[in-house]
Amino acid sequence: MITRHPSIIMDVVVRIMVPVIQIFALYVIFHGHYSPGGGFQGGALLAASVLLQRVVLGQERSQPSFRRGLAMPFAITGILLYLITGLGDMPFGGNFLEYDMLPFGMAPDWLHNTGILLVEIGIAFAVMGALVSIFDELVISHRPQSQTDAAAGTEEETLR
Amino acid sequence: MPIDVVSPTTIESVRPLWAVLVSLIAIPLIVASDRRPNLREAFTLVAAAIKAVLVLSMLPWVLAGEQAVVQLWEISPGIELALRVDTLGYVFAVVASVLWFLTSFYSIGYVRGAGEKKQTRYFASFALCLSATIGICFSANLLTFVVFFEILTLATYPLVIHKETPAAITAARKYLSYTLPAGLALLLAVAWSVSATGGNTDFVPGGFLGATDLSETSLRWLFLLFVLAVGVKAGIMPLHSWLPAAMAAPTPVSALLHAVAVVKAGVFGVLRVTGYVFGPELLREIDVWTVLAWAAAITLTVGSLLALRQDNLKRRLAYSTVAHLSYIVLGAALLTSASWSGAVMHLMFHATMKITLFFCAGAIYVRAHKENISDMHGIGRQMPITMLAFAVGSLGLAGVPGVNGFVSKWYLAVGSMQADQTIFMGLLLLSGVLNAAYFFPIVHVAFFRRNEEFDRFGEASPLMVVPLALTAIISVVLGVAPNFGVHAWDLARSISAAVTGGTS
Amino acid sequence: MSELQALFVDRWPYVATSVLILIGLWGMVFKHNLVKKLIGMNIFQGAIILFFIVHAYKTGASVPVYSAEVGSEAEQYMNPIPHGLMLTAIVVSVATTGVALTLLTVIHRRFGTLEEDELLRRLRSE
Amino acid sequence: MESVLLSLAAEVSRAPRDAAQAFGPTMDHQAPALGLLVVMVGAFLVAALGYWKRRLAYPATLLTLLTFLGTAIYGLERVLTLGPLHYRMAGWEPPVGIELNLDALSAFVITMIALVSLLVCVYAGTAVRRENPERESTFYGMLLVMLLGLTGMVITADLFNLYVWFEVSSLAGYALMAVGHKKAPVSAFRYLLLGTLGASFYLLGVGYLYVLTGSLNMFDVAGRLGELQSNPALWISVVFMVGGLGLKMALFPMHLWLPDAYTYASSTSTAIIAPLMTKVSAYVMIRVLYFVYGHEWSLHGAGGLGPAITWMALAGIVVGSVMAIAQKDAKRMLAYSSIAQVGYIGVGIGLATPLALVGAMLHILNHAIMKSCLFLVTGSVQLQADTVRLRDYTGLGRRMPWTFAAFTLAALAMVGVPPTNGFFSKWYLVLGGIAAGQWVVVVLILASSLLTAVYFFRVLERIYARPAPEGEDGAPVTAVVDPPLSMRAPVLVLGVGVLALGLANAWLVSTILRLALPADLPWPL
Repeated sequence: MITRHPSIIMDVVVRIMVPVIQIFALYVIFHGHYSPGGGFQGGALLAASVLLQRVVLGQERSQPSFRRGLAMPFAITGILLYLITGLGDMPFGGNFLEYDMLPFGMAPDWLHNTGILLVEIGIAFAVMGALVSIFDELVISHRPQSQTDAAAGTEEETLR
Repeated sequence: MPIDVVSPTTIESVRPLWAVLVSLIAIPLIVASDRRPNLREAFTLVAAAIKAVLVLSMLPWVLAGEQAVVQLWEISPGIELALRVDTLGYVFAVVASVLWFLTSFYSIGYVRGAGEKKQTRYFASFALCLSATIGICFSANLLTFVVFFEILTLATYPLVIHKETPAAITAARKYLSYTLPAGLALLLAVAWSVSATGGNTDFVPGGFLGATDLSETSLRWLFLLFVLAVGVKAGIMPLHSWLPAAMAAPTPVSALLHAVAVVKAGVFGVLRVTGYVFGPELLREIDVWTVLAWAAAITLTVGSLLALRQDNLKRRLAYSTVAHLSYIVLGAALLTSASWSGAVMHLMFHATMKITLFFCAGAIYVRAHKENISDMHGIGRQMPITMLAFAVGSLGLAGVPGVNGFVSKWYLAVGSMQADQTIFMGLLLLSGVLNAAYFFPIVHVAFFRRNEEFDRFGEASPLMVVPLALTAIISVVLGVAPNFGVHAWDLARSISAAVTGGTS
Repeated sequence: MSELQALFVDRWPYVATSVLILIGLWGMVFKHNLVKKLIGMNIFQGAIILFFIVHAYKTGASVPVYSAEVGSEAEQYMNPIPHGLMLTAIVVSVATTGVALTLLTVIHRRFGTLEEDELLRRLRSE
Repeated sequence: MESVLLSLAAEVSRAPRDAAQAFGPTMDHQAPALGLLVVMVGAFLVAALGYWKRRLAYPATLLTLLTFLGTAIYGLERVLTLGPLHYRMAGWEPPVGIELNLDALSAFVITMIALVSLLVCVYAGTAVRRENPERESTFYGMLLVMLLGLTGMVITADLFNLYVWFEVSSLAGYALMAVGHKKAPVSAFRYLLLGTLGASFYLLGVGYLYVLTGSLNMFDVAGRLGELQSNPALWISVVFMVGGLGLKMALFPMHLWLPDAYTYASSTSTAIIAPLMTKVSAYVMIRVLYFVYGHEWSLHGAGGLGPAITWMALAGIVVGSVMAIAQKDAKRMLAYSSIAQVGYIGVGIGLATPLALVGAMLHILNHAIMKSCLFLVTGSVQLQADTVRLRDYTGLGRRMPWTFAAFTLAALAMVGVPPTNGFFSKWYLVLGGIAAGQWVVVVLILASSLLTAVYFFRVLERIYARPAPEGEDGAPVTAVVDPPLSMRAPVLVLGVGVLALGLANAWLVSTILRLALPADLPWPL
């Protein structure tokens, strides 16, 4: 579906852009809890950095920097992180996602910041993994259908 | 013997519940023994015997004015699924359960003799019908009544469609297209009553709707709905035409269900509605009893006339049933003590006579494969017992003294005099003549015409002949001594005393 | 100023979102290409997102991020809640679009077309 | 039986209605969130385990749903004992934070979701393995995500959050519906467009409401509507919301997406989507109209939507039934009958009397049970006999006796024969209609069940009273038998459930649904 553009200018631009985007993504993720930003946006930016390579360099040449099979594990790890943080406080009397109750032995405001950071990282991973896998599945259209549905599957998980 | 109106005492007992459940419990056993017909029939017979014994065992209570009550659980907030054995319900229950026992023997002979298929389904549906019928008898309130009434509607469907011929399928469709709307009318009527009374719809002799604040117009509509609802099964014209069509069913079905259980459930419904829901006073006040009485009077006349025209024996019997059901409806509608006694007695007595006739028709069909009267010349010489029983039934239905039909008709006639409605008495007499006109020719051709074709096959199997002889004998015995056995006479008079407040 | 004028002058953002909603609906109903229908749906969703955002706007207020210069008066900031909500709504609409595109690729692979008329013809001939 | 009921009733009456919650580390206080979290974790586990080893997906799903049912029943029991439970997500106080609200109504609907999904899932174990084995883990993942969305919709007390759950469940639903018949993706896409349209209209309604009240919490909004009732914008908001929800609920004339979607989806997907998706939308409609806007305004008063909803629903009943009569495809017939049955719920909502509302709530459960049973039967026939045409159902009653015994029970319930549960839904609707004095509506409700009778008795007649086609040697053309126990058992449980729910309906109504009524519609009997 997508053909590679054999242009050295594009290649070089991508090489410069990708680290910048990724650094920015991390910035967005880490600032999510007290300024605009957060896991969704950061995750989308991370995914964009991968997708840029996919689009410009082509499927094959972009594999080394982020292999296709990595997308799902990324998403799963992200959700796992989110769930552990969210549920982790419940045995200690908190509500779901009430980080103040996490048993980390920190001051409450620090706990709060740490908790939300963990959640944001989780979300970022999940969003990135999901978006990349959707792209991969959509692009490779001549595969068994099950894969396409799997792509649809991961999307909703990002919503959580 | 003077009848005192005693206020009934209530006793807690699960016996009525078992009477309902016994045939229900038999169903899985019947279905499970699909491959072993003898075992299957044994289950049917045992269930029928237990049911009859259970019902008969409650007779002393009923005679003593005690009502057995079973309160199950609520099926709608404030309304319980409850059974109560009052006298009227008991009368119907006795008829249905005892005749089921006889019909079970007859059925076995019939389905084997006629080589019917899917006998398991047949016996299972039959058992379900009987559970529903006994449930109708013992229903303590309107909602319980609706539940069993609709179960009966649906349980009869497989029996009507049993032969699976195009005619049977058409008949079954016709049956549903009459009874399902009737069920909906009943639902609406009951829902209306429930919202008028606030939930308590227990049957009370003399009615309970009088105590509500429904306007006269509403009450008239409500009565119309009730009559439409139960009138279909009771075969009131013009709601009757499913009944002749349903003769497509095997004869035992016609015999028990279309002469006793199903149609009598409709008539029983009429009795319940007029006597126990509205009550004579209220009906006189809102002045609708004449409508019902005229509908019944027209039905019993026209039904008899139509019966004259039928050549098919079962169809003739069906129209005769339509007419005789309306005797009962007329008795109920006249609201006098004698007419109520007559109606209740006719509920029982018509059953014994008409089932005899149907049994005979079935025996002829199984033995000689004849359905039309014009083909039955001389059959009385080959099947003397059968045709003698037939003659007894015919005499009874025509109202000849000595058979029980006379007793109930007598009371109905007295009732119409009590109500100052001579015209109804005239119609009753006319219908009696018509009964004679359509039954006696059958007896005549059976005994006094000759047909070489029938020279040698004799009676049907004893499984069929014994029941039909028994029902004929019962008819005669009750004609001579109406109080014999289950005290039918006393029961009928105590019911009418409770409902109408007078004695007869 | 008449009421109608007031509607268009004072509340023009609402009018604009309504127009966008209608454009989106028009696309969903009258376009025959399934992708164009999808784009119509996206316009529709976008219009609703704009509707929320427009409501949050206050003339002269700052972005809803605390800063000492602006002060601690709530009046000085725009309402952050619609922005937060719409962030989620955008994610939802992205996900919907994703599922829709997936379906469209499957449809295209099976029936070889995304034009509705042609698709219906091929469906009927199945 | 009776003594148990009595003691339960006594317990309920003793419980303080609005129990002051002691927020502490107790299970009681976590009860509202438990079901949601169980499904959430379960969906993740199934996706992750299924990604790792496909065979693990099914047991994980079953375990999740069992736990879900446990938590749902626990939540219901807690609500009946303690009164409505509220839960603050992440500890934020409403109206800022998202609140979960477990009251009798939501606990009832969640229990229904858990019950139906568990039974369908038991069935799915074998069915999916035979229908499309390579997609097993995806299927179960989607299934749980959909259930998660539905549970969220039921339990949240935040109008916007509801939209998010709405879309979560819908998206998973689209994915589930796209699998099946070859045409399934097309109908799924159409459903997606219309479903998104519905959700967007709902969101627009929420937008108006937010502009008017500045709040999204249902209780908060309900409290602030007092002086706004004459504002036309409020009317616009309720119309948008009802329109959007009506679309998802397939309320006539917004039902057009439904027949294709149900017909072409795989039988297992249909069996889970058909009973749940439209019902939960109906629940949300009850929630919004009765608990947020208040029926006095929205249905009777200036809002005045009651008659409109009632008549749309009645039209749906008639049109759905007539269309069902005309169908030759079993699944399509059931799909149209769903439109009709949703109409009964709509009538109950529109009449706005306590009894009619109870009828609608009861029918949410009742119809879910009947319809999943019926769809599972068509699924079994599809797997065993490879057909969905009604013509080919001829004589199957003898070959698949157990399956069709359940079918018969469910069909009778659809027609409304006592003592099945369908009769009692109608019973309460009729009582409610009489209380409202709406005689025309009452008569139409009853008359429409005749139409239902027409198409179900036609099928029953075909199944039982006609001989199966036979080959030349007199042997059956295909040797069709009942499916294996794992597929038969859920169908039978549902079939018996139809009866059990009918007999126990008064218990349901007086212990649960009576408490689920809004405070301004007190129980009359």
